[in-house]
Amino acid sequence: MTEIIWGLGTSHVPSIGAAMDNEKAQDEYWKPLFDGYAPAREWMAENTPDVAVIIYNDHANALGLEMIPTFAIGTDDHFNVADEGYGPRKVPNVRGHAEMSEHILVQLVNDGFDMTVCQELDVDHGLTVPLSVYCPEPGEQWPCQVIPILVNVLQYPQPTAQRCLALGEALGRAIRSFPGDLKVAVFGTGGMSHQLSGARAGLINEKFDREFLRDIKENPERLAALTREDYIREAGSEGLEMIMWLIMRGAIGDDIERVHETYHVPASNTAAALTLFAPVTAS
Amino acid sequence: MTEIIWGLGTSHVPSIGAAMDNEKAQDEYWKPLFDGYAPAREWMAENTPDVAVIIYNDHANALGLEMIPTFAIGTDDHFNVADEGYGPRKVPNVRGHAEMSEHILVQLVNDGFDMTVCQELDVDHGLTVPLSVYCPEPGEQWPCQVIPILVNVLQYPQPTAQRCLALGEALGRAIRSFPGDLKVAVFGTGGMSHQLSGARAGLINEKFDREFLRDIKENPERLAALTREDYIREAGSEGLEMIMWLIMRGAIGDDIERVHETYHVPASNTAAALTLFAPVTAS
Amino acid sequence: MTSTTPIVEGTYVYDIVQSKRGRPLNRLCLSLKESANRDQFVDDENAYCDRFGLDDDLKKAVLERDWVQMLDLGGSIFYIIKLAAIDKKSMQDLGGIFTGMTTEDFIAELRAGGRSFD
Amino acid sequence: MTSTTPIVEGTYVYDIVQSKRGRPLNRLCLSLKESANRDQFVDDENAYCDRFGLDDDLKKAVLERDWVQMLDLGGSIFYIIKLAAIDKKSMQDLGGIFTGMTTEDFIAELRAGGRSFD
Ligand SMILES: [Fe+3]
Ligand SMILES: [Fe+3]
Repeated sequence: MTEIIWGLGTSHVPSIGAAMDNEKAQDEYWKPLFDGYAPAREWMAENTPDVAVIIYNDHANALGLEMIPTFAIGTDDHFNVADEGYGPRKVPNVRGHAEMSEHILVQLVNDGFDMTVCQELDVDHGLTVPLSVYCPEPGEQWPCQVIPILVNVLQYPQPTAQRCLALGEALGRAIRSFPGDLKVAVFGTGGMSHQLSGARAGLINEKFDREFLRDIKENPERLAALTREDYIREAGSEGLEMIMWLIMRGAIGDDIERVHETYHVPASNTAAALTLFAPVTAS
Repeated sequence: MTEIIWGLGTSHVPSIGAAMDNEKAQDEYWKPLFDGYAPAREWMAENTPDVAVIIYNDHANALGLEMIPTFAIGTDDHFNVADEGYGPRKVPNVRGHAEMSEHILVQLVNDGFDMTVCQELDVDHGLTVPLSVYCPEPGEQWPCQVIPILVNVLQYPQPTAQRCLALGEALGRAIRSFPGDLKVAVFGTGGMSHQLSGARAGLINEKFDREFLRDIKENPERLAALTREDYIREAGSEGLEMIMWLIMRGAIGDDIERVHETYHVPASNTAAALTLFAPVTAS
Repeated sequence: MTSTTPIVEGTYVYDIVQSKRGRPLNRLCLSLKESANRDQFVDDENAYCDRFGLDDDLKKAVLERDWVQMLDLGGSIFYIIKLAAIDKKSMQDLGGIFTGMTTEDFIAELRAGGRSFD
Repeated sequence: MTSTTPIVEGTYVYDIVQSKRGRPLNRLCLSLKESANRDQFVDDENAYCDRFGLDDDLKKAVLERDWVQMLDLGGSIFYIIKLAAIDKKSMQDLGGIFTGMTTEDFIAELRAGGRSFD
């Protein structure tokens, strides 16, 4: 049986990627963030998935505003790293898993999720930074195949937090029903609190973030009941991205333990965090 | 209160449009089809909506295969008639209703439908032929504004018939909750049975079609319970389009009467039909 | 292969596996919406196929107008019809080809109520 | 107007009304992903704006680098940042502009834990 071996919630700030790409991870500014990642990285390096399902949003690099899907899935077996305007990040392109993505697509549609199918997709920092958080030095090739799932967080009306949690639950069922015995990791990316524009630019709300970090494990239903307006008011217009963590949480399920957590302010304009969950193995 | 004043189920075969555009409606071949439309057209001409919500599918004219939404809504206030390869049909371009489409979008997303938003859209025969079925001679301007709702019927996995009926019910709630007192018509388009390619090309299944026409009023739940495979096997690979009629049926609700029905074989490769429903007014 | 795509005899059930196989062909056909592209295609079909990255099998099917093969290789009928239009072929002409009939016989069967497969 | 878009003070809640207003600007900004386009833009900003159909208000905002006005007119921050990159402006530079601070002060506030709005 295919199993989900861990779930990672992580910010996907571009400057985290840039810091790694430019070997600044040991700089005074960045060291505390990367030191915070270290225990999770060690644990993940010992628990390597065959496939990573990465829930993220595109930032005007693959999708234009003429057509915005609420939820989309990339079904190709290859995804190029997007050129975000400065040339692509110097990381390997991404290998997909066409069979598993088709399986997930069909199961999700059968479960009443109205997925958009992306047969061609360039993946931006929203996906590649979390991959680098997992695996800072991939060499020639990322250590796992990847299935991208995209969420509209940029344009109102975004999906509700409740809908994201429900999608995650269906995603978990879909992954576990894939024939074979693959090991899968699920990434929920984005956040924490931040706002890039407007008079509240620079907003960071540590209290909200810490409660979110607690409840993403203990009480996801509380987080799912928050409205889009709640997220925007408390966590900033871009902090709303955190709804994507609920998809990961829905997929991995309730019977989990927290392997590691770290919180850091700021990663450029953003509160950055990481939380790593693993299923509690029956004893 | 905004109300739904009628629901129309109609085929959207390109040659029906071409017959009208080339003034062949009185030809021996086409006359029976258009004679069948006449009573419905007269009734609709006396019951004119402000807005038509038209559920249809694009036929490789606006959307490519790189990105296929399950359900999409056009939110612009203007839609050009697509050039399908021979120059656009000589019919007026289509006026949208930006406020109502935004309202419907938000309500549907809040109701857990994962809509894709199309802010720019050329509309093809799937939408304009049904408009011509309603209004054969629009002159300079169509007599109503239009909100396009697109459904993936071309590529498996299409939404299930059950999901289409549920979308229709949510769509009905969304329309009726729009402030003001507009009159809205809902069009479900596509079908009847037909198959364009493969060894079964030319398939027409009158028995299935007639039962569908009966049950779209009497027993939509039976039609919603049919699988995609049932539709493809019975009605042909393109006959599956009939699931779009269930969205119209869900929107208009159960308390309806049949104003008119007609069935004609063939409109080029397709069994063609029309059915017109109106709400039963409380007496 | 774990595809759950329904199998219906005599029928292409177009899915993402087919769609991926036929991407270059469908992209080429979509481009034929524009008359300038149609002219370029007619002018040098071979070069036009190369421009869209058709592999040898797809290119052969296009150049030989092997409509069945195009579908077998992931062409979508809604795309392929745009290529047929260049040859002034109708959907009924293709229907005849798919079923091994003349166009006239195919149309006659449609007018007689369509083809039945009970 | 029946929009249900949440209103949060000091915050752009980007919705389809905003998006429609800013379409030409956002389309222009997206094109700047490609370096050939960046060169053309730098070469003749005015002509480049015309090519993307910017109306007078949008064009003025671009030519004058009025970042607040761009957002007010429906620019999306994720698109506008691609224009800022041409001027070698960072998100922190823009943050300073949006909040009426120097870049240095804006960064200092972030490093001190970010700006709080309880
Ligand atoms: Fe992001
Ligand atoms: Fe159709």
